[in-house]
Amino acid sequence: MRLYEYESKEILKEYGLSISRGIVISRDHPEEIEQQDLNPPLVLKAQVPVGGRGKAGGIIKVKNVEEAKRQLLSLFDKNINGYAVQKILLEEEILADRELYLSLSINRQEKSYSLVAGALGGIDIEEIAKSKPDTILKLSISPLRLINNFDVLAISNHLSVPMVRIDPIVRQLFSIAVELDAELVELNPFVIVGNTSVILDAKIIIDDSALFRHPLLNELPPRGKTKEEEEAARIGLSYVSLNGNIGIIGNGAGLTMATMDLLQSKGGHPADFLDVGAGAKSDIFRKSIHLLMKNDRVKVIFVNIFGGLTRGDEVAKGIIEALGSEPPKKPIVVRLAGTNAIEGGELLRKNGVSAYSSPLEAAVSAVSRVGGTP
Amino acid sequence: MRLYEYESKEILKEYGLSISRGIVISRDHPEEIEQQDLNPPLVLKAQVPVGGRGKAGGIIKVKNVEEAKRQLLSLFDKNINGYAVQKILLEEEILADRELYLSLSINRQEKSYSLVAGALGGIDIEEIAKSKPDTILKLSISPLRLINNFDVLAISNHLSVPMVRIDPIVRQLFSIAVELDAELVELNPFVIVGNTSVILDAKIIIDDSALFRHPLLNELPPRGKTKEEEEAARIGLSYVSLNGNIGIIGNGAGLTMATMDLLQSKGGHPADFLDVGAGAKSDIFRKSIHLLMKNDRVKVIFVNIFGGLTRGDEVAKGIIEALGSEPPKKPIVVRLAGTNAIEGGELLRKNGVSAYSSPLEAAVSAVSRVGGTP
Amino acid sequence: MIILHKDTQILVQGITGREGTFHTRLMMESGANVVAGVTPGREGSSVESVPVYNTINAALSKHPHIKMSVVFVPPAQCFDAILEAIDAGLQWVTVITEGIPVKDTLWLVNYARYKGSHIIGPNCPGLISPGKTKAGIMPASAFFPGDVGLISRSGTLTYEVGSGLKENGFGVSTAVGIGGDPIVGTSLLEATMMFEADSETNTIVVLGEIGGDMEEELASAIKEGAIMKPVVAFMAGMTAPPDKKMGHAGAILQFGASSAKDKLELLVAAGAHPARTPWEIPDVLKEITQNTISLGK
Amino acid sequence: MIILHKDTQILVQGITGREGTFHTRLMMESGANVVAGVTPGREGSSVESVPVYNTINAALSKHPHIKMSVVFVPPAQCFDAILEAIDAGLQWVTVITEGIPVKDTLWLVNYARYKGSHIIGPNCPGLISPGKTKAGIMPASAFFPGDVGLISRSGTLTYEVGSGLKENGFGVSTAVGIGGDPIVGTSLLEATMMFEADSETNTIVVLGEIGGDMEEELASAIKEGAIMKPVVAFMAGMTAPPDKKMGHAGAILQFGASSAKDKLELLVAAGAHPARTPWEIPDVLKEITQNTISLGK
Repeated sequence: MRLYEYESKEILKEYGLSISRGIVISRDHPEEIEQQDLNPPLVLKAQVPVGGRGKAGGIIKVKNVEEAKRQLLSLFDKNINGYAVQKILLEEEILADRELYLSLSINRQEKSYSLVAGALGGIDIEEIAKSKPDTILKLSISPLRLINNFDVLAISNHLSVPMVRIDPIVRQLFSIAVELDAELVELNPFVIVGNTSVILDAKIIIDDSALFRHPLLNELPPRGKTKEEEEAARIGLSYVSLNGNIGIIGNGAGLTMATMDLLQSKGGHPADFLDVGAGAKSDIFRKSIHLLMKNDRVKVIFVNIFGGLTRGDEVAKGIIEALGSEPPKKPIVVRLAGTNAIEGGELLRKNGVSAYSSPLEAAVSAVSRVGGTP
Repeated sequence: MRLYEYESKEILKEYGLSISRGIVISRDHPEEIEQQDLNPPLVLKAQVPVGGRGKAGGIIKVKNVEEAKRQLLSLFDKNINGYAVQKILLEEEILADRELYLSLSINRQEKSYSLVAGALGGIDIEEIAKSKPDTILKLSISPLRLINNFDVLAISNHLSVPMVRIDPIVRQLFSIAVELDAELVELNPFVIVGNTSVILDAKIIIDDSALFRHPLLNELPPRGKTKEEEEAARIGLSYVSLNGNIGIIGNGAGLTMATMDLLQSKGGHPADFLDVGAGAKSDIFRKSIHLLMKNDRVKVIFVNIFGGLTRGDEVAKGIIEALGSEPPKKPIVVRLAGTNAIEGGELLRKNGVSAYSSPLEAAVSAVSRVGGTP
Repeated sequence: MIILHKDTQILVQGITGREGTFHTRLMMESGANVVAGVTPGREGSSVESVPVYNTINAALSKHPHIKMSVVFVPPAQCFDAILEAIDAGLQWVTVITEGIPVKDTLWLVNYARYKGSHIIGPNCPGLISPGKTKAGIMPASAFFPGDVGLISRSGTLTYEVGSGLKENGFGVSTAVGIGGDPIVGTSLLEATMMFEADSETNTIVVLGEIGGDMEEELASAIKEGAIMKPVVAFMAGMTAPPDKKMGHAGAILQFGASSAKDKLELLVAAGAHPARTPWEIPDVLKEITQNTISLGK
Repeated sequence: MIILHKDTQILVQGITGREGTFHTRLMMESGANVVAGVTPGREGSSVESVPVYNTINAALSKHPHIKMSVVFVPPAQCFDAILEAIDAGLQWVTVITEGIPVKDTLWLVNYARYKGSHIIGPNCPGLISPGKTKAGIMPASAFFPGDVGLISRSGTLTYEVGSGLKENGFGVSTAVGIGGDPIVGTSLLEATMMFEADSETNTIVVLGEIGGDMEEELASAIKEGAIMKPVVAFMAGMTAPPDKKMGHAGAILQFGASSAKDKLELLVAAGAHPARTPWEIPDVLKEITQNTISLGK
């Protein structure tokens, strides 16, 4: 789960790090801006769980409070890279000669933590890593150990920031990552102003699998891009919105992705990725069908199941329950194989739904229903 | 550094573990017993940094306070395995059906921590390990990890003590060992009384090399067996009292031990082990000679130096400074080899001290001076 | 076959749980030599006539030849369970559980290396050597014995492909699911190297997906000549959008990482045979087999 | 010779300290190829014309072939310094420093194993291959080149024995001090095995002492035939009282552990040749050499 900037900064503050002064204003209560006691110049920052908001107009610098009030409402009206703006962070603008970068993340390749320091902060680190690799220092740190002096020293040397200034930041970065199960803690940028370092922007991504250990974080609302994503998250489905018009339900992430790829290769356009997981019962299928039925973008529903733990008869039961006595609002194409596929297929046919055993035939059928050219 | 029982128990209490109620009474202030508000029966325990005090009469059970007062002074007069009794711990006696054993120590062989649980506590663990090995469970725990549930479960099963009761003890044992750099934390015995576990006796040995990290422990007075040992500790020498009459000064632990062995093989009896360490200057030799001069048990002093970092001229200078203008109260036999041995030997001879280059000849000479038969 | 022999002694952690009990029965039906189970507090009972112990060490004292543990315990208890298996000296720990915090896996995978133990998974279906043995949850009916080594980052897709092979007359020596998490104990390359060394495996099928760079690592090894057997590769997620987790915690196309298309192209450039969909794999294998036969003539 | 070759590149940690500077000079005078030093904050300076860097990685970027670090930093900084050397991928870390907390060493020795690095010491004099190279503080004048492999838990005693060998016409291939602490990175057995495999070593001299059970481990290996070269053994501490640390943190005769006498008897029973004092060792070697010659006839 990617935390919003203001949530990330609250955590940094709890860990004793300095952040810019500011207040958070909700979409529904723009009058909250009246409570500010900040010193101009100020900056308005749209709180969206996605990168590149600066380029998308999500950051607005203002000279005074009056200007901030004017810009506030127009920023709430914007759509930033697909996300509506629910909250805006109004902060004092901090000017510094040098903007620096620091992050701690999990390195899949080396099976370690990666501590990355960049002498040029404030911009996309991957781009800098390509264009000016010398400005980036990457340390690989085994999870069996903690941060040590020599790590901090290497960063101090690389960024030309005294040990005493950088040491607490590096150590707290590590503490946050370990204690909160963060996949990424990124400070970009942070600046050195006199004797203190101030973090201007921060991004924390918490491991979804570890949320059970962090009740406060676990209670934060889901932050999907679309209404369906938020609803799917509440049902507990693994769901991603896509731009096409064929709704997909699969079991297993690999099979569901392969189904997307298959549809595309037959000229279709997936409207979603929906993985019911292993051993799903009929109620999960019923809810999944309901979700796609409600989605106006979806013109046909394609269910592709290879039964292992998942039983074909449960798939069929769920579909039949979802359809109810009414004729289906949208065509449903089902492909069943594996455990109890035959029983499931018969059950479906009795209820007027045809089931394929070949995924290719099923895919061609689904694409043809939306007028695609297979 | 081996902590006294009452010091160890203070630490256990800080870590939230239950110990018997009691007070500590100093040798110089036996009236401190008046401050007690304990419930009889009671037990008086001599605080000595050595095992086997029970057999040596260091533990006295009493029915009431009057009896405790009577026994207190007689216990202060005792010598427990070579140690004078400086403090006595007066405690409420706790009776329980089963006495249990638990310890955490550093396992040299496996390069790990050893967690040992014994179903028969209160007695010498090594003896039990030989006579009733089935009552002992020994777990080897890598220093790269912490105590986990399965470790505690194994101990819970072995001791037939519920997880909830044993879990805090095992985890705190580990915390104490790691946080205080303990070589050994031993609870022997602890008992289960109703819903709580109470530790009746405890022994903690702190790694001498780690005392710099623990200022409070580092300030505790040295706890040598003899006056010389305490004085040597203050000078910073590596010194052990022995029962013989030939005082030994060597450089390097191995060479000094080998010198002891050599003297013994020639019929002599070492009065001490004194290792000046590597690269000692003249003042260390001067202080070492002074220490042995003051020791009435020492009849002859044998200095055996192979110079590497240690220079023969520094050895000679130290000896000459120690002797001063007076003729030596005790004969000194010196063997010098290695760095600047020739210079040192000449310097000594000029000042009337003969220096050998052969350690065997020197040893024979030293033994003959105390009337030994080489 | 790789990793297990027909008679390798297997232990099941979490054997008294619903999944543990169910799959212990299926594993034994598939030939697995399950000799012990572990569930704390349940020592003395038995599941499918397999004795249950409180701890792995207690199980080992009765069954000293256990080589692998199969872990079915819930995510929150997995750290403890896997560490127990590693510290008990088991050579293999196959972790079926999905949803283990990645921090736990990261630590355990490194600790296992230090202890000389190997983790398969987590979030994986385990492995099956059809007709011989099985450790995990793969449906035995989807596989037929043969000479194809099958490696996958995904569970259901493995069954789908195994089943497709079977329908087309191909069998597998071993099918192994390495797991869908960001950090897994056994990589695609490590599994491929085991098949390369296995005398009963003649071709290798790799089912990769977006996320991480195990496929890139495999491509480098093929390019360097470390793998001489023919490799057929399919990459799931050609149409996956960036920065979204596609079901698997590890299936996420991040900025700077290779897309499924990039991965497949790298593998093909290194000499692997591409399959555009999982259902094409039997055809690709037929082509390879024919070429091999005609070369053999 | 073991561990180092004549030209092995060596780095000195704590090179700008008094001991570090002094011994860097002596090491180089003994042939050591010291190519870099590390002292945080002193990058850009040089010691005995050896360039100084802030970190080991900085040194490695200029001198990528460094194989060993020799550590002269104070005990409180050693944990950091040794960990840095291990994580930088150095194969050997020779730790001269005395007084490192045993908890630190315990952790580091295990971590080194996981990283594939080897610690010698701590609290050791390092090693010397006379006339070729030296890493540590052994006085070069005490040793002469030859075919005796010398292993010791004690510094000064090593010089004493080396000197005695030299006076009696014996030289050493390598003399290595493994350190006097309770936990050391390289055991007596590990050092002995290296000499066993070394073509330039014909006999092995082991200077053991009370404390721990490295000598027992060595005796078992000799008994099992893992060491075929003649081993001469001396054990210091025959007259040491129980439960007292004899200078070395690790030299303590604890209840239940073997005495020096026990250790020597075990080694002799396994086939080693005993020396009752360090000064007898040349005589024992002469006897072995004569027997070998007469057998050779």
